[in-house]
This record gives sequence, C-alpha cells and structure tokens, in this order.
Amino acid sequence: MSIMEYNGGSVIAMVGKGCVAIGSDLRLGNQALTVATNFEKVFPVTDRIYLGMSGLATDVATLREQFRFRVNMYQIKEERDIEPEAFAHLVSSTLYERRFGPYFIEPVIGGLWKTQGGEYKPYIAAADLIGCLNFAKDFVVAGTASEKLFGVAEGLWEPDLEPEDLFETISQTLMNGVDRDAYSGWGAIIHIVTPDKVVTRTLKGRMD
Amino acid sequence: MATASTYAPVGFDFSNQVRNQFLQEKGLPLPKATSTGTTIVGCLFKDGIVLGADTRATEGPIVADKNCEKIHYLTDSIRCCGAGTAADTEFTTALISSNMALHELSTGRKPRVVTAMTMLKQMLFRYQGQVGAALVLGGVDATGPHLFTIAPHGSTDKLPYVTMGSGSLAAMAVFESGWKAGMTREEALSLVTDAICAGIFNDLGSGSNVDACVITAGHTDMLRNFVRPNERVAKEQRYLFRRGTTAWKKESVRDLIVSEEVRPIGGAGAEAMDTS
Amino acid sequence: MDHFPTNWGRPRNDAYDAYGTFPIPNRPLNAPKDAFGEGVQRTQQPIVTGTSVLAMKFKDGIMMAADNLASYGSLARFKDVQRLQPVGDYTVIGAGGDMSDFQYIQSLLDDLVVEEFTNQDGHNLGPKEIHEYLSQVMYGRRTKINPLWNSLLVGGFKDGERFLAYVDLLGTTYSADTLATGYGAYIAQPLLRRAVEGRAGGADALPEEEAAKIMEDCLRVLFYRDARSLNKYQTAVITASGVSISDSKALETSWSFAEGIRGYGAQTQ
Amino acid sequence: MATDGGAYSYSLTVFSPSGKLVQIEHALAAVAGGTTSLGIKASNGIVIATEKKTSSILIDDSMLDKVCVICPNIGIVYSGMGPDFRVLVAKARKSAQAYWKIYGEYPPTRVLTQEIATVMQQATQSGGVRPYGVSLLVAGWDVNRGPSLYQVDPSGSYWAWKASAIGKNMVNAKTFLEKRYNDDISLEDAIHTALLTLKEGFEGQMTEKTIEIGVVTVPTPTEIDAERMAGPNDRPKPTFRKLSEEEVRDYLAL
Amino acid sequence: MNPMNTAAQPQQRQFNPYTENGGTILAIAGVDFSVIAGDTRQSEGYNIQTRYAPKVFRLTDRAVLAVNGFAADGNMFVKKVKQRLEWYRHAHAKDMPLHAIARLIQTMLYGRRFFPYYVYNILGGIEDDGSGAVYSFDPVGSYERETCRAAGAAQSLVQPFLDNQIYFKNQQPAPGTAHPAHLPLPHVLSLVIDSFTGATERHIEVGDGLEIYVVLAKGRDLSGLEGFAGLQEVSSRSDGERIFVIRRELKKD
Amino acid sequence: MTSIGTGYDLSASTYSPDGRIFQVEYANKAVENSGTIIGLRVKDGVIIAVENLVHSKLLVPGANRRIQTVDRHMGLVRTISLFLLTVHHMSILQASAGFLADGRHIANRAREEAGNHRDTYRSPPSLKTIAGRVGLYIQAYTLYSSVRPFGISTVVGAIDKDGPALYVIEPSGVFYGYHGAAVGKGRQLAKTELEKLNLAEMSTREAVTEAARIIYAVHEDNKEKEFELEMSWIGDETKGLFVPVPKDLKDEAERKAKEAIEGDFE
Repeated sequence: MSIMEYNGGSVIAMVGKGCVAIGSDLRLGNQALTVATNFEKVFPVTDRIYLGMSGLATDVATLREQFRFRVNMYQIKEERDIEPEAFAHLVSSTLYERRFGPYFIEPVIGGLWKTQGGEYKPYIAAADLIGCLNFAKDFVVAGTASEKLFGVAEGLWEPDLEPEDLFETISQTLMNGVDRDAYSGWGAIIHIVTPDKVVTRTLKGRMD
Repeated sequence: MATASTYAPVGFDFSNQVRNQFLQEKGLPLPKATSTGTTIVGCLFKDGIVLGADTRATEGPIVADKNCEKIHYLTDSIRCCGAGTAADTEFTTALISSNMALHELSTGRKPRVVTAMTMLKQMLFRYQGQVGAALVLGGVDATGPHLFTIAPHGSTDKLPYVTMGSGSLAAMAVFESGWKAGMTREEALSLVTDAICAGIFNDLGSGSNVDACVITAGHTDMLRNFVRPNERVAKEQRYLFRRGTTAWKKESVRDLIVSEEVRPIGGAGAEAMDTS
Repeated sequence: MDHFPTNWGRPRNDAYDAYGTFPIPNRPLNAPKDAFGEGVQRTQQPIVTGTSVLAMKFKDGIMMAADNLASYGSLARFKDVQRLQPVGDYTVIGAGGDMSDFQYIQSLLDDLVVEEFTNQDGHNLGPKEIHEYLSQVMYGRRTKINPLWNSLLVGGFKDGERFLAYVDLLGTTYSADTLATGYGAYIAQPLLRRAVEGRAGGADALPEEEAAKIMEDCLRVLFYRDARSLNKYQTAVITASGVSISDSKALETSWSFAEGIRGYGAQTQ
Repeated sequence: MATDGGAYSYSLTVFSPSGKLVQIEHALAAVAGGTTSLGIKASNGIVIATEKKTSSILIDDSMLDKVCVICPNIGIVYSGMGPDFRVLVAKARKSAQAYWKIYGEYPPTRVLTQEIATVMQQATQSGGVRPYGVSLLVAGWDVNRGPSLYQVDPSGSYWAWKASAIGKNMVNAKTFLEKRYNDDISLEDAIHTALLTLKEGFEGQMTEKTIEIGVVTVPTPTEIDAERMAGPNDRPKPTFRKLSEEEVRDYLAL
Repeated sequence: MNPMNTAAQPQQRQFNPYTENGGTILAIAGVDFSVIAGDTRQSEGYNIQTRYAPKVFRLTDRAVLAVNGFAADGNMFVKKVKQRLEWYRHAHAKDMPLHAIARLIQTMLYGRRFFPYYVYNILGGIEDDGSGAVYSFDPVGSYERETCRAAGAAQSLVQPFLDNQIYFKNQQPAPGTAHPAHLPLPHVLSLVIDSFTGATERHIEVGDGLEIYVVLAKGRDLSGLEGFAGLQEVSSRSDGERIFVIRRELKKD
Repeated sequence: MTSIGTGYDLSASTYSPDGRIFQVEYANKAVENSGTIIGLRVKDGVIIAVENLVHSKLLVPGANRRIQTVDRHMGLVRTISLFLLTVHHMSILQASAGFLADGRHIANRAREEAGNHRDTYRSPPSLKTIAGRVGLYIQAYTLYSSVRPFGISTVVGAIDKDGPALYVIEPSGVFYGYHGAAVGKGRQLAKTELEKLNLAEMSTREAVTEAARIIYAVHEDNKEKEFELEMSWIGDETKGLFVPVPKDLKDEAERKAKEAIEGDFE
C-alpha cells in the first residue's frame, strides 16, 4: 500500500479540436473505506486552465491553495493571466522544490492558449510527484487508476474530436477506467474547456 | 516567499520530510517517480560530437511518455543527455544550463564543456547520489570537442564514445564493434542511430524514437525524432461514441465571452453603435 | 532407523516420555531423523562460474561460442575450461553459471547418451530431445528448491533441421534465431539480432564465414565489456555433417581507442 | 558637497526635517555626473545607447561593458557609478534565471524592472548601506506587452518611457528627443536618432569604440507561435542584442 | 526501513523459484465462436528473451488454453494438461468437453495450492451445446465462465477497454435500442487487435507478435474470416469444430 | 554319480555328496546346447561372432540380436576413446526365451556396474573390472536355494586402457581372459580352429573373415535349422566404438566362409 493509494482517486485530461477536457472521479477514501463521494480533484486556475491532482487528499488541498496563492500573486504582479505553459512550469518547480520530501500528488493540467492570431490551442501536461513534466499531444492520466486509464484512452482516443465527442470519449475512458480500480470511482466530473465556454458535467457512475 | 524577490532560488525544501518519514515508518513506502529507463549515448567524430537518445519515459512497466526529450540544452554548443530519475535529469540540467548562462554573461565568453562537467559533478556529488541523474555530456568549445559521462554520485568519465541508461550495454556493444577514430559526420550519426536503435529494440526500458544532436564548432543541429521506427499502425476501427452515450446528472456552463448589451439612450447615432 | 545402538530400546524423547509409557506410534517426534537432514546444503549461489554463451542459426546449421574462463568471484580462476560440450552426434550444449553444476549435468547427459548407445535400437537423441530432457531436469530441480545454477544453450542439427534453445535454473525455456546467456544477453544479443533479424532472408541467408565473423565480433565486445570474460574461446559448428568444436582461439583486441585522451575530467595532461 | 543636509546627508538614508532623503538626492547627483545614456522605443523595437568614456587612453576599453544583456529578451544601460551597476546587473541576471527556473520562460520587462527597482529601493531603507549610484534604462520585449523601455532611479522608482535619457547631458538629450520623437519611428531611425542625440554635447570623437548600442527587436506573430509550440529544449531566438563594433561603425558612417 | 540503509544491512540471498516473463493474453466468447489471443514476447526484467514464445495453445479441436505469468510453470502446466487430455481420449475415445477441461484445470491448479503454478490461465473454446465460452482462472484454481477476460502484464490496460467495448459498460443505448449481447466475429477480431496495439504502446512487456486463435462451432460458416490476413487453419478435421490462427506483427521496441 | 532322483540337484544351495552343485552343471548344459559364440582378441581389437539359431521362419531377420552393448564411455576432452563390451547368452531352442531374458538381465547388470564405475571414478572401467563384478553377481546366484543360476555364459570384449580384452564368464561365476574363446554347441571345433590362428598378429579386419569362417564351419547344417551370423567388433576401424560389423564387410566374410566350407566338402 503506497501513500498514493491512501485516499485513492484518478484524473485525466484529453486534447480535442480546439478544446481540452479534464476530469476526475469523486471518491475520497480512507484506504478501502469510502468516506466521501463528492471530492472533486480538478480546480480552475484561470478561465481557461484547469488543474487536476490525484494522490494524498491533504496534499491535494494544500497544493490547491498554494497554487491559487501563487497564481494570484502572479496575476497581481504581472497584471496578466498565467499561460498554461508557465503554469505547468510553476507546478513542476513547486513540486521539485520538495524533491526530498515530496507532496504526494500527481498533477494534470489542461488548458487553452491563445495564438498571436487569436486562435485558441489546446495544451495538456502531467507531472510525477516530484515535478517531471510530461507534455503529451493526446492525453495524460494520473492516480490509482492510471494504468487502466492509459489502456482505455489508448484504445478510444483519436485526434481532432469536437467538444461534444471529446466529452463522450473522456467520460467513457474515465468511467470504465475507474470501474476497474477499487480506489477510484463513485461518480465523476468532467470539464470541457472551449474558447468561449467551459461546460462542467457531473457523470452518473457506479456507486460501488 | 516575501523576500525581495519572489523568484529567488530557494533550493530544496525539506519541510515535508518529518511527515513523510513518519508515513514511511507506518509502512507506506515512497511512491516511485517517473524514470527514464533510457538509452543515451555520445560519440566523438572528426569535427565534433554526436549525442543520441531514445524517447521513452516509464513508470514501472508503464510507458508514461512516448516521445519525451532526453537531450537537454545546456548552452548553444553544449548538450546533455539524461537518464535515471526523470525529474532529476530535467532539473539538474536546467539548473546547470541556467548557471552556464550566467557564467557566459559574466565572463563574456562561450562557456566550456569542462565547466558544465565540473558544475554537474559537484552538484551531484553534493547530493551523494540522491539526485538520481546519470548524464552524457557533450559539446564543442574553444578547446575542441569534449565528451563525458557523469554518474549519479558525481564521478565522471572521459572517453571517445560513451553510453548510459538501461540500454547502455546494448548501445555500447554497437560502439565497441563499430566505432573508429576520425569518422565523418554521416558515419558518426549513423553509428549513434544504430546504438540507440540497439537500445530501443533490445531494452524494454528504452523505446519509440531516436533523437540526435550533432555539435560542431559554430553549429549545433538538434535532430529531434531523427528516426521514427515505431509509429503506431492504424487502428482496426474507430471508437467514436454516439453523442448522448454517457449519462450525466448535472451540467453547468461558464460563459467566457462577456456579452454586454448596450442600450442606446439617445436617438442620434444609436444605429452606428456596434454592440458585439 | 536410528543407527546408534545406545538409543535402542530407549524412549525417543527423554524429555517427554522418560519411561516409555506411550505407545511408540503415538509418541511425538517419532519420525525417523536423518543425522545430516538439517545440514543439507542447497545451491544458494554459484561458486565457480562461467560467463556468457552465444549461439546463432546460420544458413547450414548452428554456431555456438563460449570463452574458456571459469571465475571464482572476481578471480579468473580457471583459464582452460571448455564450456561447449558435444552430446550425442547432433548436439552441443553450452553452459554459463556454476561449473560444478555443469559438470554434473554433463555426467547426467553422458549417462543418457551411453544408455541411448547401448540400446542399439537405431534411434538417436537429437537436440530437441536433449533440450526437453534438460528442461525437465532443470525445472524439476527448481521445483525442489535445489536448482542447478546454470543457463544452458542447446544447439543442434538433425534430419535437416536446425535447433537452438535455452534453458536455465528456473526451467525457463525459449527459442530464437540468436541466443545469448549471462552478460551476452545484454551485450552480444543486440549485435546478433541486428545481424540476423536485420538481414533480408534472416538466418537462412547467413553464410558460415559471416556468422563466424559476427560471433568473433560479439566475443570481442564481451571481452572488452564483461569483466568475467576471457579473450580465449572456442566455437562449435553443428551442420548436416555433424558436430565440430574448434580448438581454443585467441581474440585480437585493440586498446588504442582513447589515444590523446587524458584523465577522466578537466585534466589535459 | 551637500551643504543643506548636514548630519542627515550621511550614511543611513533618513528623512531630513524637510522630508527629503538627501542620500538619494546625492545619488541622483552622482548619476547626473555620469556619462549620458539614452533609450528610444520605436514602432518595431527599442534602442538603448551610451557613450563609453575612459579617463585615460591607457585603459583597454574593449573590456568595458555599459550595455548589458540580462536575459535573452532584456538588456540594460546605466549612467552613474560603474561598480554599482555591475552589482545590479549580477542581481538582475540571477533574478531572471530564477524566474526562468520557475516558469520556464524569461521575465517580462516590467517584472524584471520591478525586481531591480525593489533591490534599489531596499538600499534606500536598510541600515549601513547607501543607495545605488546609478540610473538604469531597461529595454526588453515580452509576448504580453511587446517592446518596453523603463527607467529606474536610485530611489527605486521606475517609469515606462517612449524615449528617455540619463546622465550628464540628460536635460539636453531629453529636449532633443522630445523634438525628434514620433510614435511611428522605425528602429533604424531610432538608432540614428540615438546617435544624433548622443552627438549633442559629446566630448571627443564618436567611434565604435566610444559608443555602445543595444537593440530590442520584435519577433513576428508566426515566430512567436512557433516558439511557444517548440520543445522545451529549443531556446527562443534572443530579442535583445548588443550591436557589434562593426555594426556601430556602419551606423556612424551613415 | 530507510532505503538509504539497505546496502549496509546484511543480506540473505535466497533462491527464488519464480520469475515473471511478461506478456498479455485475452479471450472473448461469441455466440458460436471463441477468440483467444496472446502476444509472443517473453521477457525478464528489461530483457527480451525471445520475440516468439507462444502463450496460446490448442488443446483439442474445440479448446484453446492461454497461459501467462512464469513461463516455465506455464509450459509445464500446459504439458500436463495436454497429457491428461490424452489420457482422457484413451479412456473415453473422445475429446474432453470444455467445461470438464475447465474443472480439470482448477483441480490441477489447486493441487499445487501451497507451491502454486505462477500462471494465469484463460481457457476458450466451444461448449457441448455449441456456444462460445471463456473460462478464466487465478493461479490457484478459482475460475469463472465469462464473455471476455484479459490477463497478464497489461490486464489492467486491456480489461476496462473490453468492459466498455464488449459489455458496453457505462454506455447508454440510443433511445429505443439495446446493446447486442454478442458481437460478430470481425468486430471482435478488430477489438482484439486494437487491444494489443494499445497495450503495446503503453506497456513495455507487450509486443513483438500477436497470435489469435479462433474456434468456430461445428457447422458454423467462416463468415467474416475469409480473406483475413495471416489466417491459417489448425483443426485436425473439417467436420467438427474448427480452429484457426491469425498471426500479426506488433511493435518491437 | 548321477544326479537325477537324489534330490541333490534340486537346489543350488546344496552340494552333492561328492561336492558338486548340480544346478550349476545343469546350467552349463543349457549353455552347451546353445548356438556357438566365439570371441577373438586380436592385435588392435576384439571381434565377437554368434551363430544365432533361427527357430522360426516367422522371426524378422536381424531383429533378435544376441550381442548387446554395455557401455560406451566418453573419455577425456574431445578424443572419443571408447570402451565397450558385449554380453552374450546361451539358449536352448524353444525354451530359449527364458534364457534370452537371463542374458538381458546380466547385460543390464553390467551396464549398471559400468555406470556406477563411471559415476564414482569419472573414468571408464577396465573390462576386467566389469567381468569381475558380473562374475560376482552370477556367483551369488549359485548360493541360495531361492534362486536358480543363470543359464548363460557371457562373452565380453572391449578395448580398455590396456588394449583389447576378452573374457568369458561362466554360469558358476568363474571368468577367464582369452585370446580366443568359444562357447555353445560348436565350441570344441571352434576352439580347435581358433588355436590354429595367430591371433596376436591378426588385424580385426582379417579376424572378421576368420570368425565368420569358423561359425559357418561349426554349424551343423543337417541338425540345426537356419542360423544368422551376428558379428560385432571394436578396433582401429570403429573409432573406439563397439558396433556391428558393417554389412558389406560381413557379407564378404560370409561369402568367403561359405566358399571355404564348400571347398572342404569337395
């Protein structure tokens, strides 16, 4: 039993055509015992950036606040919104700062960035618990169901999915992945980030 | 935090150590970080250095990243391949790259490979192998081409051809049977490609594509995905879902377009106003 | 049975039944005791060891190679050991790992071959049968948690067919066009695979002379990089015309690669 | 020397009864004694330039740098005390690198300027130190605000300028710039204007040895997008660079 | 224990009679067919031992067994099962029915309860009633009849994908329709191939080659199999159940 | 003294009053009635020839060999210097089945002995050792009432470390070394013929012809049924293996033998 499995939970992000989707399950456990079924693990960072964290729940909460603080400071100081790349690096360096006493979380970042032409491009990234970034062009996963999510996503994902199709693909991936993981599940939540809106849906999932 | 600079380097923060130590004593082992099983190589040729790397990053037996970059930028003419704990190679090379940039600015000269080598070995030695970076360092400076390996404990090696990582034996076999002094750029590049391929196809920790970097006096060619011998074949079918397949309970929409409605009060000129 | 006459007629366990009041079959600890039973030693680690064995298929048969060294830890202890052994008329086995276990295996195979010969029934053991036999022996011993600490390659040619397979102390078996044990699996196998898998037509298109050259290259690389190897080796060739094992040969090596390089770091002189 | 500050004008920067920080004013005086530097923000870039004056012909002026690169997108020039400037350059460079290590990109001009300004301000409020005896012109480019030019003074205050000058000939130079400046000026014109401005009141011969120029150029939108999509080990092309002696000579010849 | 100190601790070396040889197997039952597949890579640690070591074995004309785990145990186990089936054939003059093979495998596995065969078995084939069936086992003999099952190194990657695509888990059918209980053979084969190419992408121990066995019920036509690349028949007779093998390449990195 | 009816001939564990063991003598009788076997120890090897009487036309020719191989030991590295011996047994026509089995039993025993020697000493046993061990075994069957003696004499030959060797072990367990040996029906005549030969100077190839001639000579055409000549040899030509004489050579020897006999009649 690893610390990463203590509370359970999984996160996933996927790239679509001009959009990204990011989601998590809703379980909070105390080892095998489920203590809450409304524990969201994905948080808004800016309008178009979301951060998901799986791992030890106390660290998820701590880091959510810490990143909120750091992003606010950034925005105040630089008088601009943080961009997904810069935020990914901020997450990475924050985690590596504690290389020898890490926070037990694995972050997943999904967001859009604006080109000079005003077009929005999807951006996703994930990191391990000491901040090694993984920039993927398709999907990233984290958490106790990560292996399962990798397997399903590798089968279901395809490039250039429209937002509504991406919602189906990420939802199916997440739900079927967590259903085979004892430490994740109990419903899920998905955010689909598009240039003009963010659609958040709470999924109907198995409650066992 | 509230120092003169928010961005001052703070070094490592050990404040979670006590808690983590406690958890560990409770029988909860530390989770594994991403590691790059990796094949990385470097080789000397007539006019400079060729570095090579595969692009697989693993978490245990799972491929975490199929196309990661393991040839790290240090300066324009010095690059460093990393194997071992991925985050350590990433941040160690970033730190040294940063220090090399400062060094370059303050000396006003192109930095030397031995400088990077010394900075790296001193840093790794300081952390007694706890920073798990195994590196192949190569570059060309005023004193010519140089190639080193740096082991996690800080020991270094200087040889005409070197390999590191879990595929190092496979790659070294290729070098030992194919390297010769005074190769041309093409010969060296193909030897390096062969060495990386030996790692990719024989070592499970290595895979996907070949990255290469050719450094000569005055020019560096970063050949990202120089060879891609492992493209995924097309799937047998598509897996698009009918919209509405997934059942959901609740939806909320956050509109990011701030739409304002402008109500013209005066009569004149109201038509001309753009309300978008 | 208890062979010490002084114990005869006495209770089996003085502490429990000093006066023999218990019927013998019901007494505790009544099982026969072997005086050496508790001291039985099983192979927990190899002692005198041989390193890699290499083998590959080529157009006309199988080629195998192994060096002549048996090491005692880091000591190069015996430098004239033959690790390739013909078995019957069609087969060669090559062994890495514990040399005493290998010698035991040789005697097992010898008995097997003698038995086969004395049967005089016109049937001869081929490489397939010998490999199967070895697999059963090795798996049987691992199942008794008393393994023969070897990895073996079995190569042969019989009835127009090449055969090449591996078996080790766990009873794990497999077969491929190129095989290598020990460090050879990491160092030589990539080269062998490149030469055979990477060739149009594969092993069927590989002539003997080229195979011999590839083999020598692999052994040289192994000598450069495996600290428990030797530059003195033998090769075996098994073809339709039978088994031939060469005399020991010496490897030509070159150590001039680092000319002009000084030190391990910033040194220039 | 200060005649009106008395004991308030020494060492620790404290308010004089009249509400002045006399040390800062003295520091500004030191700046005003320094060689002239100026910066002009053009429509497609920035130029910063300075006069490099040596007190003796025996000094090897090739070793002197007055226009300094801080990071690939920012450069600075100063008037005032050379040694103080070098300290600030070192701190600025470190700060830029620290920012890079956190965000994976170099700081925007404004953020770096704030950093330097903070350092300079702290010297006006800490015990045992004197304010820095320099004014700086910070020129840089970032994706957010494009090219921007800042001036930082010993007090730690900073302003963004379209064009500014500091040092000995500051007043004349500014007047000159006010006359010559327009919003549509191109970088090439700005460089010439800078040279002309320096020429006003220049002592001695203006040569590539006695002039230093740094320029900020603006990448195209396509370049910007391409750099954002490139891998982590592809470094963006620097947007600030110093002109080589040959380039300066060519500009002077025109 | 602090991992830093482990080197300083005295170490006891002990012979470990087990190892893991990677790879993955899966089986899917159709209404009148069964598909059993496995990759052909055999590995130990980071080393590829061979690119071709079959993990799927034809037992009879209507039973195929896939084994995964410790290869030596697997091979020995298959050998013993085949021996028992031979004996059965001698005693009863017919092949053992599939459900009986399943029970036999359970008995044999449980017989080694305290020194288990470190092997995950999946048995696929055709039942006496002509239906396709899949039985999956744990190493000590617990078993279950299912419609589909993945096992081995990439089990956790493949199984949820099959849940979704075979059982239609978490999918709402379009209004007024229902999910099919059984999928047609060509569809199943493409799912199998995509499962393995997917697992090859993300699991380092999966790759090199793919062997798919297809068992067809007696009298079933080949519909959907004709012209399938790399198809080869391995049945011993053509008037009973028929077995085919499809061999495909997988990535070799 | 006659043995029949006295009761002294019913058990091997009982001497007759004049000190004989009739069971052993009877066993010798069985041997004397069997087809002739001769063994020739010559300059570079040993050859054994058997008159294998064919008691039924239904038997497959060549399938019921009486010569059996006991050992082929691999010597030290690479050179295959080998050793081997043959065992042979006697039999009485129809009842031969039982005694054929005796021969196989002793052959197996000899193989075991050779195997044990090799396991213990990692070297091939000398023929004398094997003959001695087998002799002891056979002798043990002359001591007990619960067993009967073996109805066979065993001719064993080999090349061992001292060169060619040939022994005969009799049903009593006694064994002697020979230059030329003969047992079975035609032993007297065969011995006479053997004595005429200069065995010590002869090559194995020459001995093949001689052995065939002798077997043909001693075969009593009128009394006996068909027979097969069976010959095995070890020598320079066989690379140290005890193997059947090659067919061409054997055919040639048989042709010469037949010629010689016809010559005699003429």
